[in-house]
Amino acid sequence: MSPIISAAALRELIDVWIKSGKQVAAPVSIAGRLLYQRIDSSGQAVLDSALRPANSIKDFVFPRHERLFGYRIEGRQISLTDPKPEERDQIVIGAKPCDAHALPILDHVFAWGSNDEPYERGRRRTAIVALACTAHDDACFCTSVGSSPADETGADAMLFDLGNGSFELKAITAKGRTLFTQHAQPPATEPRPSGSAPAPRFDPAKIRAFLATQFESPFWAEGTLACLGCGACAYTCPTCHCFDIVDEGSAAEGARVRNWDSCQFPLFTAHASGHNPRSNQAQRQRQRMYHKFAIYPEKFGAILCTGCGNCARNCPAGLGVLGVLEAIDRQTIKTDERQPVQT
Amino acid sequence: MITRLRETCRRLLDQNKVQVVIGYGQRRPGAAAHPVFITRPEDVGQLTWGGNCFANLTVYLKRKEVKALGKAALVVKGCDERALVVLEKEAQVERGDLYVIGMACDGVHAPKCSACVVRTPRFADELIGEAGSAPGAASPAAPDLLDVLMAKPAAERWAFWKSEFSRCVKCYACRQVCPLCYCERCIVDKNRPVTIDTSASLKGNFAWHITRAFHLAARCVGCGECTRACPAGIPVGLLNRSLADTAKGNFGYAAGMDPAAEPVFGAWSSSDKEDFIR
Amino acid sequence: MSEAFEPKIVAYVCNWCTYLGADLAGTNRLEYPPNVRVLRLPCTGRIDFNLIVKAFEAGADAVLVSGCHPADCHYTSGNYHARRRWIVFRRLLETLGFEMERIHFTWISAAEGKKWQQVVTEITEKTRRLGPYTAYRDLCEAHQ
Amino acid sequence: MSDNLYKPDLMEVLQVERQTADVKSVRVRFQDAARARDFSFRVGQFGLFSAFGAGESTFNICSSSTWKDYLEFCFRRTGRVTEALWEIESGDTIGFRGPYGNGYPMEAWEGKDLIFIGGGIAMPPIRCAVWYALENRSDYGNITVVYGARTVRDLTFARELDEWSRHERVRVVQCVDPGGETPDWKGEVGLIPSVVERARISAANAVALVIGPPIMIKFTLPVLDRMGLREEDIYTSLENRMKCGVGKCGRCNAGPVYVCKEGPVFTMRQLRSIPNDF
Repeated sequence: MSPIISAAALRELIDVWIKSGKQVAAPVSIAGRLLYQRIDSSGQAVLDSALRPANSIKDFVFPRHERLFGYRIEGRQISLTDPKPEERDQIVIGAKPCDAHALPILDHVFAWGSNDEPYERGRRRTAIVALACTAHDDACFCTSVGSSPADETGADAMLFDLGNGSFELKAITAKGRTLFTQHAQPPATEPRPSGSAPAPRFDPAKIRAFLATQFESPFWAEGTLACLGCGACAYTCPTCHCFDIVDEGSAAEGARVRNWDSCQFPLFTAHASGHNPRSNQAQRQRQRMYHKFAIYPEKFGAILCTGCGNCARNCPAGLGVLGVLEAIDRQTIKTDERQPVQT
Repeated sequence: MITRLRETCRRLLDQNKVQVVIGYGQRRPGAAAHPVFITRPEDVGQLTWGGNCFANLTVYLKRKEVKALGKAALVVKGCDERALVVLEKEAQVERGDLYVIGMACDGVHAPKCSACVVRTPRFADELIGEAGSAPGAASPAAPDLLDVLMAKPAAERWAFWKSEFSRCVKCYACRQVCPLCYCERCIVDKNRPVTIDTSASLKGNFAWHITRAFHLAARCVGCGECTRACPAGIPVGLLNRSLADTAKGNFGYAAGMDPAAEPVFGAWSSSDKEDFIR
Repeated sequence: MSEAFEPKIVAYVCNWCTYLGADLAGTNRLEYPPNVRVLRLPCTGRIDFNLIVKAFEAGADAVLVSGCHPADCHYTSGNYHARRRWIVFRRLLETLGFEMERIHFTWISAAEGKKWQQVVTEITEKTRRLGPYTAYRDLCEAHQ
Repeated sequence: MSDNLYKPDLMEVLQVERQTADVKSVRVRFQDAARARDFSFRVGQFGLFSAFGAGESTFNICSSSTWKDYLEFCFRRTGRVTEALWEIESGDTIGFRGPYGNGYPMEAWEGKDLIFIGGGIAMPPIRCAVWYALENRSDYGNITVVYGARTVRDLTFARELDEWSRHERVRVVQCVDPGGETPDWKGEVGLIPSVVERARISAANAVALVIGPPIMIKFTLPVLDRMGLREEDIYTSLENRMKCGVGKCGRCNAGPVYVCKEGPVFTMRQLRSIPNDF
């Protein structure tokens, strides 16, 4: 049996972490909207197992804007400097299981062939304390992608809201155990409230079958018309990780930086020649669905989606990945539309 | 109203007056309405209308994927229709290529509704319904955020925006959802030269939001979609509103209200104020 | 910071009036502070607001925008158009909480070398009193 | 070496050669002698070349891997980075990351005739393989190079083309589009597919490397088919937009294939099995 920790003790502990110089992030309520943010006091943290932030925790390990190195130009000579690495320990408290789960999924690509050092450092210095969900909303679909409201994947420790002002605390990794060494309290006697799992929203097998055969389907044009081509889905998605690399600064000095990018933007794949392999939104939406549900699973054995539903929640056109998946689920695959299975 | 809407759209599609109807649909009870694109008369049952139809569908007039479908019938609220007036004025829309279905509106539970000035579309090809006598505002009158902000000292306003823009991730939802942000290639996507840092740094974010607001200055019709779309909850539309106030106060101009009015930046007057110029 | 602060002032001026006014100040040997960096554009109508933003991004402590007096524009109405835009742009800066005392607009004709001298001197002195524009600089140096 | 994947090596520019009105080739060497000594690559691989302050771009390493003291790359002036690279002179410093990608299977091609077909700016990625084959001459059979450009002035590496043709068992067929010839032009006039057909190249024991605009490749493939070349013996190199070069940034994939890591070199047979997404 895991120990319990009262909400008050947990907040004290958060403040201890902050005082000891650790960076701490948590869901914070901003103008009525819940967002993961860095906090400087435990009072800012909203540890509510029924609420889902509108962004994701990836910003803390794979920031939206990051310096790769600095450059300085003096005449014909150039010197490069590594950025001062952020080595402080970081704790994300109150992460949703669908956010925590995203990190081990992302590890695959950032370690594929070569190690992405900034990402790896972000992972190394960060501990994730996840809070199991007790409620879901209309956009949640973790159960449709093989996860659940109490999924422990990616979490260093899990909190289960006992509904009486205390949490059951389950340390999962060594990193998680270290965080809570001082708080090994009496084991929980009450049963954990079971999370309310969202009902399946689509049939994953059908999605797989559709993607395997329907690359050229007219569905992509018809089903994605509402998409306005913004990056709200990608930037709030815990697993979307595409990025851009640009130089910023003056002619004398500056930095090469990496910024989040989105496959939904037309310029993402535009060649210098003017050719663009994905010149319309249907092709870009198709890429997104294939990347998440066909390409990534084929390459790394994991769906690039944790069912958090942020894509649907944040889509100004009411679409999101979920909307497209549901539309695919409603499709009937006509045999005459079948394409040869890709090898 | 919904029946009449569907009948109208069925007729338009049946008679091939239009090839697509851009309207609202609803997937589940209680959910916000979402855009639908009806191309077959038998699908008009998907169309809906009600207080959950927030989106300003005029934004789709700029999408090449939608343009490719052919002549469109567009469902608009009175507030959305103002964007249409601006688009026409700016030669982005050929009114004859469009069939406008105006919906008399009793409000869509959005903060903007409290200041609604056009509850009944004025230029529609077909008007459906009559606006009720109930006030447009569905939400209780809250203190106006812009008034509150402008009453603060400059340093506090600066701190406010710094905090707000620190959350901007540069997803450009504010741009994409705006019917009047129709540039073929946005200035932030141009890199020769780089005018605005593409980074979601404070520097890049300020430059972006200043540019976005000013490019919409005296053009924005206040549909509020930018604020609604922002996943970080930044009230970006406040900046546009502030500039609309200035356009009104200085030049008596309200974007999208009077099709005959000369756009603020398309004209000048020798009597424009210059108390700030020495 | 104890060292005397020398403000950096960027002046965007039009080619036909203010630039010549500044030139006249020079040929008349009118002394004015060297803190101002003059950037010449064809017309105030061409002075895009992004240029003003860029100046502050690059570390300007104040910006001066100056061109032909009303009715004097080489292109007939460039300055009138500019004036309208400034009215609205100033409101944007006010809404953002910008330090408005750091942005200046003037009309200076080709004959007003003296006015150029006065304006630049006064702006320099005023900016010196205000100190560096740290609010904008902090923004540009912040790494989230 | 730095463990920072994205930090380039600094390279000294040794020589810049203007190839055409908008194409230059550049020879560079590692500033770090140890890095220069340890560096090796396969022909057909690419690198990311930086002009600091402007950014980095992907170019094939167009020198042969048998040349040890320097690297060469070639670019057309089209965007922000290439505008900046256009200004560099010998003695300047640029950045290089690489080598990336799979390269050509030069070992597997041993004992075969080599047919190189390139259009326009596609010469650099062919040039490296031609030089490699010439420097390992006994390993390969007949070498045929068919290279075309719009006009005579658009032909890159013109001097080298003449030099190659003086080698034994090497045939160079140069062509320009109709209208692109000069009065003293001795090469062919016509589009690449028809020039290839007219050239009557023996394909009995050959592999072909075809690089150029998609339209050129599309019309050349049927010719190669008629010549008897199998799809698995026809190679090309894709030029998808890349940022990271190391399979992470997510933009260069064609279906499940990441061009930067699993390409850029593919056989036509491989290409046929991946979705048309490039």
